[in-house]
Amino acid sequence: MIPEPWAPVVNAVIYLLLAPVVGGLIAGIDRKVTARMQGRVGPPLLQPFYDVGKLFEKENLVVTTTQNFYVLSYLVFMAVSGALFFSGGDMLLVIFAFTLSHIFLVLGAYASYSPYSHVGAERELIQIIAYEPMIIMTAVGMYMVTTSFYVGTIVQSAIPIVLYLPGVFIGYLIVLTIKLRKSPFDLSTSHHAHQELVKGVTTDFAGPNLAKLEIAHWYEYVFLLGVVYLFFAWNPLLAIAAIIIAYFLEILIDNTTSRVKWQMTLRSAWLVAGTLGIINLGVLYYLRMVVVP
Amino acid sequence: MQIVQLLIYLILFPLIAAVFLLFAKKSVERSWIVKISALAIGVVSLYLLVAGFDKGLITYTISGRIFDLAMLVIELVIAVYLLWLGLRHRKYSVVILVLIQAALLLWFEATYGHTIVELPNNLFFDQFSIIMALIIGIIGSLICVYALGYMETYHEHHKDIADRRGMFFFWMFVFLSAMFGLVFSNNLMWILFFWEITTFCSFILIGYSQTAEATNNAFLALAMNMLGGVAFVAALIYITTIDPSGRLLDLGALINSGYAVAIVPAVLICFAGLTKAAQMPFSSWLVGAMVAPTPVSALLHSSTMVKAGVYIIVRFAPVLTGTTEGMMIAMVGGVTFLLTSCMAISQSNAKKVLAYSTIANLGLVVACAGVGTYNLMWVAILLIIFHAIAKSLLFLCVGTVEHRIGSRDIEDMGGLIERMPKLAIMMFIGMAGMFLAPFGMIISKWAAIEAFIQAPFGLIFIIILAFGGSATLFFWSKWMGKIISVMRHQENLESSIKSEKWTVLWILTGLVVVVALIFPLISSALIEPFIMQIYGHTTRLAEANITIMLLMMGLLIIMPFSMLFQSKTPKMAPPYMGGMTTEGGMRYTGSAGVSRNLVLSNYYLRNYFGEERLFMPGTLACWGLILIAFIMVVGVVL
Amino acid sequence: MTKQIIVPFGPQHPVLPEPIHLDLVLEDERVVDAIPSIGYIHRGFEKLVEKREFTEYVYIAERTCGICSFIHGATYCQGIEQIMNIEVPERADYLRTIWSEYSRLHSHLLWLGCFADSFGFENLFMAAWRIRERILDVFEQTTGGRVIQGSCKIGGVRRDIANDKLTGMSRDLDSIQKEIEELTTVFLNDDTVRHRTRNIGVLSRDDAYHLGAVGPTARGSGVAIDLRKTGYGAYDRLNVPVITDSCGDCYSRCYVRCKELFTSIDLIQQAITEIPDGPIDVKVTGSPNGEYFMRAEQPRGELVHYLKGNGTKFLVRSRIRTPTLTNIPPLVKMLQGCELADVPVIVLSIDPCISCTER
Amino acid sequence: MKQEQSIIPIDVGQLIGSVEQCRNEGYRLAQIGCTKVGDNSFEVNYSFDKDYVLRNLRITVTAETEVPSITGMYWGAFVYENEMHDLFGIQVKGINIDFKGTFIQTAIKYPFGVTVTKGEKP
Amino acid sequence: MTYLAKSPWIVHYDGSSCNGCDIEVLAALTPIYDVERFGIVNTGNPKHADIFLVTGSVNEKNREIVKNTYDQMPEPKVVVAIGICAATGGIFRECYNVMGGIDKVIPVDVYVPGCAARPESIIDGVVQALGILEAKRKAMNENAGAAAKPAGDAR
Amino acid sequence: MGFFEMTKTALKTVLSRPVTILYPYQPAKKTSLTRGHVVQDGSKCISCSICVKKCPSQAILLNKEAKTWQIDRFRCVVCNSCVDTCPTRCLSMDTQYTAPASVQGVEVFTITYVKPPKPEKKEETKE
Ligand code: SF4
Ligand code: SF4
Ligand code: SF4
Ligand code: SF4
Ligand code: SF4
Ligand code: SF4
Ligand code: SF4
Ligand code: SF4
Repeated sequence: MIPEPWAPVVNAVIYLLLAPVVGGLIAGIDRKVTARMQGRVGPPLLQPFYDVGKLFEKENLVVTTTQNFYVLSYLVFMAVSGALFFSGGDMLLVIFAFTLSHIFLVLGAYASYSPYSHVGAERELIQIIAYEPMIIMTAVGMYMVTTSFYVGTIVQSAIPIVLYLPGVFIGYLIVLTIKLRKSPFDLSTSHHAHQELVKGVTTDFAGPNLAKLEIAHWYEYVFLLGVVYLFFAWNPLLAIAAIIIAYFLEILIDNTTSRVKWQMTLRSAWLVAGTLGIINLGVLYYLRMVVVP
Repeated sequence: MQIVQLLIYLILFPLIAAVFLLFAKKSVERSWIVKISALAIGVVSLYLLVAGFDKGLITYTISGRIFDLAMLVIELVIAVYLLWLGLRHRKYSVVILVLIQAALLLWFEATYGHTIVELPNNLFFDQFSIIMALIIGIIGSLICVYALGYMETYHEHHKDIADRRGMFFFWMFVFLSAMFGLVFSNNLMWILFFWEITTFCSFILIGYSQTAEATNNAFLALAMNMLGGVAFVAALIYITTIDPSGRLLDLGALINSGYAVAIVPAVLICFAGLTKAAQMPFSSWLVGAMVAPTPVSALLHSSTMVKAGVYIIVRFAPVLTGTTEGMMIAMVGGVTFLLTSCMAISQSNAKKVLAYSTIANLGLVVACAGVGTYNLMWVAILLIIFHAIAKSLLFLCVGTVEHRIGSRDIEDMGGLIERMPKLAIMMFIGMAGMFLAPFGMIISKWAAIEAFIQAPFGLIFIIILAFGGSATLFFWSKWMGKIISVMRHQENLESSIKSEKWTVLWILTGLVVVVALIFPLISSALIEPFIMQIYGHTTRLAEANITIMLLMMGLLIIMPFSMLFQSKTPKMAPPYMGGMTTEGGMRYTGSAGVSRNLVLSNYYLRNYFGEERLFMPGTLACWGLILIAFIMVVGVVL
Repeated sequence: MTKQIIVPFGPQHPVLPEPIHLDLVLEDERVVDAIPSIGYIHRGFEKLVEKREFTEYVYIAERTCGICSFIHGATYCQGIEQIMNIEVPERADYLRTIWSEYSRLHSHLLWLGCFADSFGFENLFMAAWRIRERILDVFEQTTGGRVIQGSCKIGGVRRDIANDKLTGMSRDLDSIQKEIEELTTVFLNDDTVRHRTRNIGVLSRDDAYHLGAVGPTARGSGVAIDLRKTGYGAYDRLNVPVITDSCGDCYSRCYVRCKELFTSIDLIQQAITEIPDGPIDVKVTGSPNGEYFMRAEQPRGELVHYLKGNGTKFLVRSRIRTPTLTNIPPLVKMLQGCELADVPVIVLSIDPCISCTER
Repeated sequence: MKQEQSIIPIDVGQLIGSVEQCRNEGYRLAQIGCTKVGDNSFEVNYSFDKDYVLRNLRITVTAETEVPSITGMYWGAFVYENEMHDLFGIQVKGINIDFKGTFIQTAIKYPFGVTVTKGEKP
Repeated sequence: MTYLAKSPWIVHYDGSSCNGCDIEVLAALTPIYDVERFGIVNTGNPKHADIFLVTGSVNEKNREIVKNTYDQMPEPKVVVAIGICAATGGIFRECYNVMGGIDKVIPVDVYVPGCAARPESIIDGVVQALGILEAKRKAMNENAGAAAKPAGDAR
Repeated sequence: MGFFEMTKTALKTVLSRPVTILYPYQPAKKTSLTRGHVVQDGSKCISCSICVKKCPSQAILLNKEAKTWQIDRFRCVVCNSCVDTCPTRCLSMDTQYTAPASVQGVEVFTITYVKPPKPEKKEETKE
């Protein structure tokens, strides 16, 4: 399964080093494109890096020192889950580590006992439960197509996964919308001001802590888009194109919808998971279990 | 020492201790008896592990005609007592059930009493029994020790409740004895006997406070468990009608006798298991049982007695594998898991949350056992272990907190990290054990997904797991969030907690972590041989993944130390309040000049996940599934 | 057993560019209680009438609010003119009307933007404000100020608009109208927008009337009050349709404002066609003696300037009752039982202008 | 063009009755406003509108007079009545939502209770 | 290399302004002016902000709010008073409830005159504030290097 | 279909040029009427004080002895009132707004106007 013993480790290290750069660039492009969609010039491409640099220059203002711990854990486990993913690890394990990191974020928000963080944390949790089933189904779907949970194996499979998993792919795009904190699902925090929750989960983080959150987001972007890659893994060029298109689509959706409420988020995410996801997997399952043997 | 002696010792010793406790009037005496017996039981269970883990299945013969008789007598005495109680409290459903069961038993004894030959193997023992024995022996005795302190405070708080602690500990130890009996018995008649004893203990202990609510809930639990009991008796009758010699009353023999013979009793007994494990149509009794003192909830209603329900289903899993009946039972478990996980979201009573979570996890075990492939069995057993430890820790933590803050409502546990830091950390670990990687339950969930995907119709369960799992995530996280939120100006309430409680809590906390660390060892030493012996092949987790899990665990353990290396003391500021001035941390002057305290409660989403919404559909669905299973069985009979 | 969350909503809050405070009491996200608290902007400038001559007070009246500054100025002037029985030249009336309607355009566009922002539709906010800049350009070209125009005075207006400029404005409006059409389609037809506005903050017709709702808040509930119908300024010579809708929810209020954008454009076009040539002001002598309740239709509804003079240069009382003040009781009713996420939407749906509310 | 309006002076005692009559005739409350007209003497105008006709009930009170609240008939009147109290110091009895002097907080109490002439600071 | 000047995040509070200046602040965010070109983001949250934009004057009720908001901003931070109301109380200076400019409550670093201040003017003001922000950062670092002074005494 | 009503607009905008004025690299929007700041021509001021009286925010201070006319730009609401009322038209409105500053201050203009010798009117202007 693992050809050269060091390849996974190398991949993981490359991810750990490069993902923030790539993620930051993605964020920069995102802001630029968004601005253009609004008829604005927008910030410089490297703006996200300036922002994070700036935040590290600032004072670390906290409500409670435990926040630092949660934020650091969030960052570390986000990096770990991404590194696991890029080293070809078990998808399920990656997902669990991913969830773990988010729980730390939520806990960080809870820790401050502030009304806005608190509501943000609750909403973040609602978001997590909204996308979690779909993300597990994504892993399961990949397994059904490639008979492996290992990213390393999936990525080497010559099967055009997306053709087998169209429903799951659409479901995953919804997960992506939620995870990229894009409208209509930017419930718990948003990149824009003017939200009823101020900044939701991130309200009571400042300076370096906020910077760490931002870096964690970058790690997250790269990981999430890495999953998109898996769907098209049989053709790397196509996969890159798919990532670009998918991301552009996300920006477009962000710019053409209003934020929905949590009920709607939960309902639509579960509905998609419960219909498209299940039907897609069901058909596959049927084919695999009943037709093939 | 011979293993059989250990088994008998484990069954009888608690009984003896119980009798002593009944007569110990002073609390010092009681305290010593409990502690010493707990130690003795714990040590012997451990010794059993050392002595027996490599032995495989062993059976023993206890020449037991006299036992049988004694059992019958005790059962009848209990029946009479219950009849009397039932009539007194006008619980006619109980009366009817008692009558039916007693009638069936008597008729059974009359008809087959003479035809049944003495079974060669009354007692048996394999790795699964060791696991169960360890849970009962270690966790059970820890809880008993904990109960010493707990009951003392309990009676200080509730002056109106009659202090019947002697009786309390008596039944606790009787229960331990019955549990050991249950897991060591190979004779179905014996199993039934111990089964009924646990039901009875549970009934008595739920009703401990003798309030109206407690009594009602005790009767509810009794009625539902008796329903299972009736099914159990029916199974025995069916078995003996097939083979009047009663050779099939041997558990092992029955299981090995094949689908045609075993499926009917299997379904009946599994039905009994469902009632005991509080699966969906019967889930309400366990929720109601939360009125019992917390050690009871921890012992009977999460880590052991309800586990007897799934224990028996796991035992019968080989019969169920691949059958529609098995599928139906698994579905009951699945539906229960999904719905009770969701319902837990809507609860703010900590014990109810724990109860729902318990039901959910038992549901998962049932689902695994019902489908019954070898890797699912592996998962089922793993689940039983992890759940027992983490859940008993949580129950005991909640009990302790309740005594300090006078409430078992999660909303009142805000800022526990400030008020009771150590306890909060324990609860944190306990909860992490329930739903976070890389702790126990998530390992099981992971393995379950990987196992289900290879099982027939496993997809259904994966989907259930995906949705139910996320619901689990929600209610645990928000509770966790509650206890770790830092509200300033809180005083520490921890100092008055007794040292014996601390010991128990620390041990359990340690167990949660340690077992997650050494589970590969447990798996290879106990679970895998057991599965191997039944199925001929077994599961193993990939090495690489285990390493990664261990690394994550290591990280998790190190992370908190990062707090020691904060370079500068950061500047503190009050939370963002829209610019409002807060005094003393959490007060502010709001509209109309009213001074308000900041209150932050969790979400309960009652409109979506409330009991009112989900209970009925779940009950109907599960009755439907059970009915299908029964219809199939009737088909077999005819 | 209730599990409540208390959220001190505002006064410093990004969704509220102007400070008010709400003590939100939530269960999950459902608002069970929303008690407003105002007074963060109270300056007390009504009392400045005792220190400023009534002619200078125009500048203060204009600064009641930066959004429909012009209408405040004009209403004040008209009130004084009524007391002093000044007949304003017709061209001045028309110019006032044209500027008033531009104010309404600018205000409604601004509101649409803020409203879009309240439900997290940033692009729509940007789009609305993009169009709004074109209106502000007209203001700057004709009055020299973007938001505080300062072009009204007692007895007329301070600046004329050349006729060819008027034709240019008319042409410009045609293209603005197209952009507005595109914009309002999104507000009225987009599903995600409708999800956030339909059946949210419902105000029944009865409540709207008796709680004193005015402007689009009232008209969205089917109460046809539009003070332009009283015919001040040049409105008596123009055709003013009153837009109403009967649902009484946020969508209806949005609908009314969207449609009013078109009526405003239409009114300006009418006025530009009909405007007569002539002087733009008359000379004012003497001081006001008497009292008058001058009422006008602001973008947010009925505005009352109560003015009382005693024959000196200093008024006895200027009492400004602004639409938002009277829309607060309906707002309190609307907020009951909504969701947290709806709070900003509902609050904005009355188009609150706190600065004028508190003066 | 003059807008139709009338001012009807009434006694404090008649207030409730007259307001009730307005309500019954289908008037809506347009505003309540005070004016200081002399030392410790205030005019309070209750303005009602129906079909663009403004009817003003006027009572003249002192700061000590207890004015009954009309929130029983017009629920929304509380904003004006609180304002009346906070800015003028007029006591209003029985407001449904009584902010108890915190509706509008001012640096000086009842600022409109005093008259200032040009130049001097209040 | 300083990032502070490249990523000034703002929080805006409306003291007791007439809205004129507020909407101009908002307008500065919109396409025609687009202050995001300079990396300026309207965070709406003092804890994330570097620059505090205040419009309007301070009065009885909002001076606490202004102060709290300022206090919740992490150092280094600057205050820009927008419009003459925020500078001196402006045309409302003499009102009984107006205490005067923002500097009555918190230290102001840049005053942007105008009534209402034009968006261009606001941009100029913010740009000018960036220099001060940078100077404050230097001072802060030196302070931190020199002696562990209690935080928040930059005033 | 009510979904994605905005899509067309968004796509159109993304393909067209941004409307942003690149201030300060491009000049600010301005018109000939734009009210920027008041300037005084000291050579024409007759120290009549009308502007002082008519200024609604009392931004102007006239010191007849020192012969200075000063304006506080942090008080001036740029309302044009003084410009409108000045009898000698020595005040005018420049279209350039006042620059932001870190310290407030007043701007002082010296009055250089010398009264043309018209002996009879001398005393009255002083009042
Ligand atoms: S904490 Fe409350 S419920 Fe628990 S024992 Fe004490 S009084 Fe009873
Ligand atoms: S409501 Fe008042 S302040 Fe607001 S825009 Fe209208 S007139 Fe101006
Ligand atoms: S009913 Fe309401 S939520 Fe549903 S589509 Fe229509 S407007 Fe949207
Ligand atoms: S006319 Fe009004 S009330 Fe009727 S459906 Fe349309 S919006 Fe609703
Ligand atoms: S609603 Fe009020 S604060 Fe918001 S933009 Fe409009 S006028 Fe400004
Ligand atoms: S400076 Fe002028 S425009 Fe700005 S808030 Fe003050 S009065 Fe309004
Ligand atoms: S422009 Fe207006 S405020 Fe400024 S000095 Fe002249 S009169 Fe005064
Ligand atoms: S500037 Fe004009 S108005 Fe002012 S004092 Fe000089 S001449 Fe008179």
